[in-house]
Parts: sequence; C-alpha cells; structure tokens
Amino acid sequence: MRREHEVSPVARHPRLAEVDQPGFFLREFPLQTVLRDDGTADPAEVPLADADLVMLYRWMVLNRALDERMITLQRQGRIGFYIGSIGEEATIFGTAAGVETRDWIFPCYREHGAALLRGLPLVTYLCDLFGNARDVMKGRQMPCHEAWRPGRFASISSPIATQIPHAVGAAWAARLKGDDMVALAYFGDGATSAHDFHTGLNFAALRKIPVIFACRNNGWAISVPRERQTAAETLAQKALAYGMHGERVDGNDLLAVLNATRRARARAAAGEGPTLLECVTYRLEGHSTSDDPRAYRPADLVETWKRKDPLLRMRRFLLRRGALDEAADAKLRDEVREELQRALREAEAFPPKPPLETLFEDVYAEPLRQQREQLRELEAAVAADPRVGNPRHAGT
Amino acid sequence: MRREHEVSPVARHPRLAEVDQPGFFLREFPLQTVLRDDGTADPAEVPLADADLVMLYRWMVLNRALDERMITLQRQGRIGFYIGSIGEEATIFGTAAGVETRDWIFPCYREHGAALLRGLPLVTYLCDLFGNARDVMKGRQMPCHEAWRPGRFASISSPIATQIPHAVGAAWAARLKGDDMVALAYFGDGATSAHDFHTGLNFAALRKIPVIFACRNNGWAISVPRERQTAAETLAQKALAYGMHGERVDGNDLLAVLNATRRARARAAAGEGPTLLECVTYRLEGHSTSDDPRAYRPADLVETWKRKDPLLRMRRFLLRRGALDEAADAKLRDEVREELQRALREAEAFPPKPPLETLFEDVYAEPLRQQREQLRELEAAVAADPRVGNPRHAGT
Amino acid sequence: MPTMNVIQAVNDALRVAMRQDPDVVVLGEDVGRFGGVFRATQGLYDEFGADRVIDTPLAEGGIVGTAVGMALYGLRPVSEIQFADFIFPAFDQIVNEVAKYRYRSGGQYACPLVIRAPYGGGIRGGHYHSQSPEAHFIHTAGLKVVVPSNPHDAKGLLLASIRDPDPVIFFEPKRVYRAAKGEVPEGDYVEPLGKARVTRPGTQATVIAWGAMWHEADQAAREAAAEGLDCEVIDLRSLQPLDLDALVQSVSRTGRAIVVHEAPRTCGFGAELSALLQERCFLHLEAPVRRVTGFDTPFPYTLENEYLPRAPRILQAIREVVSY
Amino acid sequence: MPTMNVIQAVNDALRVAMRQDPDVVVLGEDVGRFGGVFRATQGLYDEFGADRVIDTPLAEGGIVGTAVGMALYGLRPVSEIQFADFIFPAFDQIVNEVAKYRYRSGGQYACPLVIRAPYGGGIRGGHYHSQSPEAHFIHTAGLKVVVPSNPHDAKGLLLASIRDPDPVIFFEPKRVYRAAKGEVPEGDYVEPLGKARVTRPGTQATVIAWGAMWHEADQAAREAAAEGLDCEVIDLRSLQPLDLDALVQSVSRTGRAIVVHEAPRTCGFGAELSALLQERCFLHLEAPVRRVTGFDTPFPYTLENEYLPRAPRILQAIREVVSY
Ligand SMILES: Cc1ncc(C[n+]2csc(CCOP(=O)(O)OP(=O)(O)O)c2C)c(N)n1
Ligand SMILES: Cc1ncc(C[n+]2csc(CCOP(=O)(O)OP(=O)(O)O)c2C)c(N)n1
Ligand SMILES: [Mg+2]
Ligand SMILES: [Mg+2]
Repeated sequence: MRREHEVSPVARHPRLAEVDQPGFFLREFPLQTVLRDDGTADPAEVPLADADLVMLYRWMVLNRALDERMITLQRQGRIGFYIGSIGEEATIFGTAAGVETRDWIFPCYREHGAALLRGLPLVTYLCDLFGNARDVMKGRQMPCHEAWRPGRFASISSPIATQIPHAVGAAWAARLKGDDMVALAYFGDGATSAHDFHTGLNFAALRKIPVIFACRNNGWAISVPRERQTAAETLAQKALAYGMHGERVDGNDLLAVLNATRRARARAAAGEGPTLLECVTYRLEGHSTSDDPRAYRPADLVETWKRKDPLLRMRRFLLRRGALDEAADAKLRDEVREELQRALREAEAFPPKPPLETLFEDVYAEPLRQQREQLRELEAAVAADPRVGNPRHAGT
Repeated sequence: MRREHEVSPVARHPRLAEVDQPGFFLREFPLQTVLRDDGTADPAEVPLADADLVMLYRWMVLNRALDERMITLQRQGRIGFYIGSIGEEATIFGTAAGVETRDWIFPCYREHGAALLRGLPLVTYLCDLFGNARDVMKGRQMPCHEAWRPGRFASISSPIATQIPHAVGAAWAARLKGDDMVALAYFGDGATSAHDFHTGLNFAALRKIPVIFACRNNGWAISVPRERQTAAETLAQKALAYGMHGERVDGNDLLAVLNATRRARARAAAGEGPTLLECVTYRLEGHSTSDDPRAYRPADLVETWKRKDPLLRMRRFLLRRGALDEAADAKLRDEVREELQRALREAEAFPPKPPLETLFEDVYAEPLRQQREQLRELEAAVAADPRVGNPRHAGT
Repeated sequence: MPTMNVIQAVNDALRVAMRQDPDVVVLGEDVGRFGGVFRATQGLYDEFGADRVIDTPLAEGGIVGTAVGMALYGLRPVSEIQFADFIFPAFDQIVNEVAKYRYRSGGQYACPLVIRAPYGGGIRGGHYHSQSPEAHFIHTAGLKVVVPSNPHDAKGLLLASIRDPDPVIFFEPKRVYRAAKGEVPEGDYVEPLGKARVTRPGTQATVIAWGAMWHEADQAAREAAAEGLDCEVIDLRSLQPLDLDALVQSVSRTGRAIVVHEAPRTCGFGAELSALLQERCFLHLEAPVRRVTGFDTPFPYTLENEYLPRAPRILQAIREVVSY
Repeated sequence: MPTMNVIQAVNDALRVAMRQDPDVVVLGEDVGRFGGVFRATQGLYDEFGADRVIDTPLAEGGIVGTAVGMALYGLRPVSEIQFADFIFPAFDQIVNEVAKYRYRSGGQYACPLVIRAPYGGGIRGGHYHSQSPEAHFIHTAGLKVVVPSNPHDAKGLLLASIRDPDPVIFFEPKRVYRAAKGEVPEGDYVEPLGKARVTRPGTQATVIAWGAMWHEADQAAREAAAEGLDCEVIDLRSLQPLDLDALVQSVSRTGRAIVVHEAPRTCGFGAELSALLQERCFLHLEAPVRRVTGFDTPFPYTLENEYLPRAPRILQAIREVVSY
C-alpha cells in the first residue's frame, strides 16, 4: 500500500483532459504546491500583499505559541485538557483566510486559530479553556469546544463529522435567503469514514450547495494511520462518489491552501457546487494531551514531517522575498509571547466556576419546570452540605 | 442532468488503460451487456448450458407470476402488504445464480426470488406472507421480510441498507474461519445514500473482505428518481471513494449480470477484495402495494422500460437459440401457475394466527422475567375478555 | 369550521406556517412533488416550490443534520421522518447535536426545528412501521416531545411547535391519521405546548394517555362508566414539557392512576409518570399507579392487536385499580 | 489472587475469553496495536494478531454492523465504542438490528455480541465524554445491559456477557477504571447476569445503585451509619435482566428506597425502578421511592461535581426518606 505520509509530495502534473462521457472517468488529484523548498514561489501564485502574508504568518506563530503554552498548562493541571494544531497551521489559516468573513465556519476541534482570526479575543478563548465564570460557553464543555457567534464560528461538539451536514444546511439556508455565504466545514481524515461525511457531501453535491469541505488529512485518527482508514489512495477522490469537485493540496503550504480555498469559494458562490479539499498535512504532536503517540508511531516518521513544518516553510519564503527579516521575526515572536502572557494573566483572574444557576439555563430557551425545580434542589443541597460539588470531600 | 433511465444504455467501450499513479484516475464504468436486442449473444459470453438457462428463465417466470398473484391477493385483503420485483428479475436471479450456494445472501426486500432459488419452499414463503401459524417468522414481521437459514438467506429488516455491514461482517468471519464464502449483499439505488452503505463499503474495501455489493439500481426510491438521490453520474463510480472495484452492468440482462457476478466472486475469493456491482434495471410497478406511482412518474417512461423487460429479453434469446420453443414456454407457464395455485391453497389452510406465547419467545434465547410475566398477563386478559386481540370489537 | 382528519390537519398546519413565515421549509424523503407517503405535504410543493419543499436523499441523519444547519442560520425547518422507526439513523444528530446545541454554545446559537414522524402500531406494520420511541427523546434534555391525538390539536400543536424556540419531536398517531376526524379552525391558531387536556372528568381513577392510545383510553372510560366506574381521562398532548400540575391535581383527587402507552413497558414514559405521581401524590394514592402498555418485545405483526394496550385491557385495569 | 483495577480486569477478561474461544474477536477504534485509548485491549494485538484484534475505521455504525454479521456467522465479537457518548451513530444498528435479529427471524438466527463502552462522568469530560445512556438500551427489548462497579465483577460479568446467547451492552465505569481496585481471581470464572449483590445489609432504607455511583452510594451509607441510619446498599450489576426479587425483598423489608444514577432523571432507569417498586411493594412503602440522579441538562464540565449524584446528596436523601 502506498503510504502517502511517508513519501514526499508528488510533483505537480499538467491537468489531463477529462473524458466527459457517462461511465467514463479521467480525473487527477495531484498534490498542489506553491511554496518551493528553496523559499521561492511562482509570483503569479502569490495571492496577497506582503503585509497580509506577514500577518498570516504572525497568526501561525501565535497559534503555535498558544498550543505549546496550553499543552504546558495542561501538564501543570491549570487546564483540564487540550487539543492543538501543531503542524497543521497552514491548513487552518490558509482555508480560514481563503473565505470571506461573512462565511460561516463549521469547525472540528483544532481550528481555534480560525476563530481567533475571526476576532475571538484571546482572553475569551482562554476563559473557555478554563471553563471559568467568564467562559462564553458557561463552563459546559471541555476545552477546545468553543463557539463564537460574532465570528460566525459554529459550536464544536466532540462527535466526529456531525458538523458536516450542519455546514450544508447553513449554506443551503443562505442560498434560500439570497445571501452570498459559503460555508467552510473542517474535519479530519478519520472523519471521512463517519456517517455524516457521506450524508453531508451527498446532499451538498446533489443540490450544488455552496460549501467547502476542508479535510485536514493529518495522517492520523488518534492511533489509526490514514492508510487504515480507507483503501482509497487519496481522500480527494471520494468527491467522485458524489459527483463533486475534489482537489488535493499540500496542507503545509499556506499559499497553496489559500489559493485552492479561494478557487473553491468562487466555484461555490457561482453556483457550481461544493468542493472536497483534501489538505495533506501532519499531526506533529499527540492527538491531544490525553494521548502519547510514542505507543503507536515511529519517531523518525515525525522527524521527516518536522522538516516540512509549515511555519518554517512560510518563514523561509518571507525571508527570501524580503517581506520579513530576522529582526522583525524576532520582534514578532516577542510580541506574540507577551500578548499570550498578558491574556493568560487576565483570564486566570476570573472566578473558576460559573454560578450554579447556569447549570440549568439554555437547556431550553426558558427553563422548564424540572430545570427550575432541580436548581432549587441543588441550591438546597449545597446550602445543607458544602461538600456538594466539592470533589475533595466526598466519595471516591 | 443526464437521466440514465431515460436514455438507452451506452454502447460498450473498449477498456481504457488505467493510469495507476497516486492522485490520477482513469476508470470506466460502461454498461455491460450480453443479450442483444435481436436475441443473439456472443457465444463466449453465454455462461451456462441450455438446461440451466431455461431453469433460470423458469425461475424468472415463476417469480413474476408470484408477484402478480400476491399483488392481487393484497388487493383482495388476503395478505396485508406486498413488495415485488417485477422488472428486476434478471438482476436478482443473475446475481443469486452467480454465487455459490455456500455463499450467504444479505437481502434487501425484493429478493424472495433468491430465497426460493436457495430452496425456500413456496408454501413456506406464502405462510410468511400470511404471517400465519406456519410462518417461520412466527407472524412477527410484515410480508416480504422473510429469513431462511437453511438457504443462508439472512433476515430482512425494513430499515434501508442495514444489511450491508452485516454482509461484510459475515464474510470477514468466514475468512477468519478459513471458509470459502463470499457474501452477497443486495440493496437499491436509494440505499447508496444511507449511512450503512458508506460504512460497509469502506470497511470491506480496506480489509479486502469477500463481498459482492449488488446494487439494484431500479431508478427509484419510492417517488425519488435516481437522479435526485446523488449527483454521481453512475452508482458504480462510488466504488472509487473506497478504493474498491466497481462495475456497471445491464440489470435486465440475465447473462450480463450472471457473468459480472461470477467475476466479482472469483475476485473476492482470490483475496482481491469486494466489488460494487451496479445493476441498471427498472421498477416497473409501484414501490409496494402501498404506493401508486402515477402520482410521481410519467407512464410513457415506464413503457420504454417495459420493452426492455428482462423476461422478454431472455425468452427471445432462448427461442432464437433453440433452447426453448413456444410450446415448451407455454407448458412451463402452465406448470408455474399450477404450482403457485397448489401452494396457495396449502398455505391458506393453516390457522391464521401463531399461538399467543410466540409473542414472547425469541426476544431473548430464554424469556426473561418480564416476558414470562407479560405472557401470563396477556393470557389472563384474553381469558377475561375475548375482545382482547380482536380488532373488530374494541376501540377505534 | 371545516372537518378534517389528522393528516389533513397536519397538512393544513404546514401550509399555514409556510404562508405566514417564508423561513419555514419542509424536507424529507418523498415530501416533494409526491407529497409524502402519507400525503402530509400534499400540495406544498406546488404552492411553495422545490426550494422550500425539499425531497432529500435516503438518509435520516442528513435530513436532521441539514436541518440543524438551516435552523442555525435562521430558517425554521420541519423535517419529516417517514416512519418513527427510521428516526434512529438520525439519533446521534438529535441527541448529541440538536438537543445540546443551545446549551453547549452558552446560548449563542439556537436550533429551533421540528422533526415530524408518524409513530405507533395498529396499521399492520410489524417491527419497523409501528414503533413508539418517545421515551428516548423525553430522556434527552433539550428536546420537546409532542403527540397529538386529534385533528384540532395536531394543527394547533404543530403550529406552536414550528414557532417554538426549542427543537420539537412531533409524533403523529398514524393509526388514526384518517380515522380521527373533527372540526379544525381555519387559518392560524396555536395550542400551547405543555398543557394537558382533561377530556373526560371523573372521580374514581385517572387514565392518562396520548396519541392513538387516547382513543382507547376514552373508549375504556366510556365502557367503565357503563359499569358505574367513573374515570377521568387526560390527553397529555405534550410529553415534554409535561403538564404535571394537571396530573397531580387529578390523581390527588381520584387517588388512582392508569398510564397507557404503546411502547414497551420497561423504561417507557409510563415509568416516569408512575415515578412522578408516586413522588408527588404518595399520600393520596389508594393503589399503585398502573401501567397498561405494549409488551417487552419488538412490535409484532399478526398479533398486533394482542400487543397494543387497547380498550379491553385498559378496562380490566380500571376495574382492578378501582377495586385495589 | 492478584489485585487489579477495573481496566486491568476488563483486559484480563478479554484475554481469558480469547484464549479459551478462537471465535472471540475484538474490534473498534484504536483497539489494535495501540491497545485502546483506555488500554482495555492492551497486549491483545500482540498475542492474538491483527485478525482477531481489529482496528476499524472511525464509524461506530460499522463497528456494530460488522459485528452483527460476524455474530450471525458464528463469531463472538466484542465491539468497543470509545466512549458511550459515541454509541449513537450505532443506535440504529443496535435497536433495529441487534435487538431484533433473533425475534424477527423466528429464532433462526442469533446475534450474540458484546458492545463495551466506558460510560459516565467525573473525569472532566464535559458533554461528550460523560454520558450514561443505559436507559435507551433497557427500553429496547432484546438487549441485555450490564454495568459492573468493581474489578471482580467487571471480569466475571464480561466473561459471562461474551458467552451469553444474547447481545449485551456492557457499560464500564470509567470514573473508577483505575481508582477501584480489588482482588480478581486468575483465569476463568463468570458472574451470572441478572443477579444483584447486597453489598451492605441494612434495615431502614435500601439504596440502589450501579457502576461508578455504587461507590457514592456506599460512601453515603457509611456516613449515614455514623449518624445511626442503617441502610442496605444494593449493587445492581445487571440492569437487564434485572434482579427484581432482590429489590422487592429488600424494599419490602426496609419500606424505603433510594435509586441513584448519573443519567438525567427524566425517563432514566430510576423511573423504571421507582415504578416497579411501587407496583410490587406498594403496601410496604413508608415513603416515596426517591431518585438521586443527574439533572435534566446535558452533562456539564466545570460543575460536574455539582451535577453528579455524589455521596453528600445521597446522604441528604437518606435522611429525608428515613424521616418521611
Ligand atoms: C463519533 C465519534 N467516535 C469516536 C470519537 C473519538 N475520537 C476523537 S478524535 C478521533 C480521531 C479523529 O481523527 P480525524 O478525523 O483524523 O481528526 P484529527 O484528530 O486527526 O484532527 C476519535 C476516534 C469521537 N470523538 N466521535
Ligand atoms: C432508514 C429508512 N428510511 C426510510 C425508509 C422508507 N423506505 C422504504 S423503501 C424506500 C426506498 C428505497 O429505495 P431503494 O433503496 O432504491 O430500493 P427499492 O425500493 O427501489 O428497491 C424508503 C425511503 C426505510 N425503509 N428505511
Ligand atoms: Mg486526522
Ligand atoms: Mg430503487
């Protein structure tokens, strides 16, 4: 079996002509790349002005620093859990920057970077991780399950792939309302095996719903390598099952991802239907802070991919282009570190728990009788025995 | 949109060379045919001796007569429901005859023909339809939800596509046990949209499980035409999503279906993995006796397909070949009618209801306390008031 | 007032809702040009077009999952599940997504949608065209669950459900889709969710039912009356929110309660009602709360009339409970 | 006897079953070389190979649906669902296929398989790593439902489940996966399904619990004893089949019952137990059967200790029920 995560990306091929007759297929899913190893790129494929390129690079740096810091915080017991995106930043920021800000994002759980790009304040995000009194989600979900309505960033749930049909429905609704909105759905390689992947893509392709299905193929679903997820040689080719357009792009190449996303958006907005965009990247760390990947994957495999780090790649490009110099890069990194430190101090200052009544709010628009009664019941229990709710003083 | 059920089958093409490089595709899904319109066929593609061909033709005739008779019985109120396979006989008998009798069949709900071919006695089948005291299923399921263990014919449930992963599991188990068994799973075009289609095919392709996925593409899922089920131009191409072999065959051509099934079986048994076999056929009648297709499909469309009737096609071939003459055909039809009539008389003679205690058997291997208690409760209720269980004497 | 049956009332409610609010769309298998296998959406495709009356592929998870996205974006989708038995492929979307979306987002998003499904037995449907899965959804906080028994309530409750800010699972009693007829107001009106209806006042026992089984309960109460047993009958209509006050008030008075439902007994909604009544009316109860229900087996075919908790079995329970 | 925790006991049971019967296979996400995210299948891949310890794609419907086919053909598959919260994509396969296969085929086929899933809260898992969905499966005739609370039972009950002729949903209390330790016999033994265990005899009230909440019930009973309140504690172990005799016997004696579970109260298994006890012990009950449960909300994150029915709340309920 060809292990795509072991070999270097296939060189880009000229597009073969399509034989467009019923029953016949000629399609190609070459890995599309813009950023060359030597730090150069075809100028025609550089989609943004230098300032914007640096801005996106800065986001990637911040996201990396954030993930690293949060993994440390989790080890220190200051947050309960963390799931980062180290190694996948180009995929995340390339797609998020490739759509319009009016477009809705239906995240998986590694795309907090997209929420930050959309204006989720860092302090707010950190409060979500703490699940503290200022958590927008009112301490109801695990860390990394944020929602951010002002940024049209939908709510994250743990079940894999459920957000995919949601993206389809939202984009469908927008089209009915006459809005120019393209939904961006994120999911992993593992998610392509899930029920909702099949349903979502089929519904969308059938009705030409304006959605971009951004598959972060990071090579792993916890311990299961991409090659044990499906016998298909590429994930992009799954588009063929739905009569949908599919593309395969180097997910560690910010510009390639951004360009492909823009093309997919244009196609969707023009009524030409959705795109399955396979972004081939790599999960450099464990699945989450609960995971230790040494139990299932050889370290040397990771080393290969560390050399393809999307941040290094973008940095090399910016330096060579002269959009950035070493001093500016160092300054940018200092700023980012400082910004994080400040936000962390601010977030940790809030009370650790949301008030008791929040437990019963938002189950329904208005609490029903049982939520009202149960709040009173819990309040009485807490009043009668302060150990209620305090893990250190009861039970196992 | 290309409406495959409106146009005549595409002529068969020479197989194009496959470009077997990662990311590149060149596949063809031409509609494979053996029986020509003039009643001839390439002798090299005729897979059976004349007697066997006539035998299969007889099965198709019997199946047709059975379906017609049962639809009448339903109209007369003698059975509660019926779902037939009129127009799809070549698909059903071609696949069922194309596998070995040791292979397991995982039916949808139109393949009673396959069960009969496997030895399900006609009387037994009719008792199942009546749900009477001799129903092997003990009157528990609607008509056309038979199971027939001696023929390795699995149990039918109404939920669409659930049998697909079952077929995969059984074939997987057989391989583990070292048995040469290939599972044959039946389902319709509508089922390709269902969750379990996706899961079943993905699991099977990944592990090269010996399964034949026989899709009866009869053009409709109740009122929804094939073209509104998926934007894929063919259903066979859905195989590509799973890295699986797919073929597309004229489902009204008994020999083409049989040949394709045999090839798929050989491939599966040789460890080369499963096949998605799209059989393009047509549902000439309503979805079931509960349905009136005039509400959603133009009559002229059906007329086109009536001319492609798989029985007529096979008959023309057998006559031209000299394997059958008009007299033999008439005799065969008489025999079939007589056989049906006899079986019907016999089946209708059994008591209409299974005994009360069967209601509580087989929920578990042994009834639990609640089934035992509830049987006593029901027996007492019936004893106290004979109207219990009698629909004409109580309630609305 | 025109006379309608339940299916016509449902159809009328959908039409009224769609005329009044362009954000209301319906989606499901066969709901489009065909008008649904029970004809609940008949005529809607012609009036409102393919954009708002959407035939979907055969995938309940998609019918609900897509509706979630529509609801988030501001539509009011009404999903049809062809039979309640086929709601399970959508179960994950319903319990893990629909029910929790508002809560988990801290109230930033809401997911107001309706999932309609014909439910219940008595139409010779066997295992897979007869189930009554309401308990699963009542157990799932975040969902409302409504089951009308007659055309008037079907229309008024469906209109209320479509406009409700919360997701509603709306089970329609297909056994009486055509049999239950009655006067139905023209145009717009709602029946509020969470209000039971005392359909027959009585003093000696309270019979609680909903949907198709209300008709059996009513029949049994009428037969009991002929025997001199005076029962109160309550049509629950909305199972979540539950009109617990109405139940407590009635049972505190009668001291005896019988709950009727088609679903299997164990862990059915009857268990919850029994537990609640026992918690709230303990000192008033003269007899155990009695459950007359479907049995703990899959739904059968030939013996479905034995299986269903029809009037004769309810009547026997009334006699026993009153003489406890 | 070696000392083990629950996860080690589960692992040991799987190993014993696989050694003893070549038809036993395990399948699920990450169960192969990695040994499962909780390490329940650790070492099995090395001992039994990739054919019998099967890493599957990410699709619970496939994990169960494939197991159905394996069971029909004669294997004894043990499916792992990574968290009980993720069992819902397999819900249709479980309730419409697994539960009904034997019945609907008239007993021609059987579907003996085990679905293992870690369940419950208390590990800071929020909505989707904390749920206790047992009531759904108890409501579905055809399934057995088992929930051990300690290593000894985990091993004995799992071995019994794997050999049971019926499908078993086996929920493992992940909150005490490592915390609950105890002596576990080596090699083969079974604990029969359908037998509760009285873990503490008592006279004034019966506290009924299972899984992780048994530990809270036990703690509460010990604290109550210190206050002079003498409670009987029953570890249910098998919820379906239910050891109703044990419950009726105990409650008939104590006259008071408290049911504890993590799942939301409404339509939880506590409702069924309350209804049953009230039906069977009506004349012995001195107080309403009391439910101490999770609340009717999704499972929270920060306030999970407030949400869980832990010992302090159970103790309060004991006091109230005894003084009713
Ligand atoms: C329905 C469901 N099953 C199982 C899980 C447990 N789980 C969490 S993440 C994960 C792997 C996901 O892999 P992939 O889709 O590739 O995303 P990645 O984590 O690699 O970004 C699994 C199995 C889940 N969250 N939901
Ligand atoms: C899960 C599920 N949803 C809906 C139905 C209702 N239903 C019964 S048959 C059918 C259409 C099936 O179409 P197809 O798969 O093409 O099979 P065909 O009837 O054409 O042979 C539908 C929607 C069902 N049985 N199961
Ligand atoms: Mg991945
Ligand atoms: Mg069809």
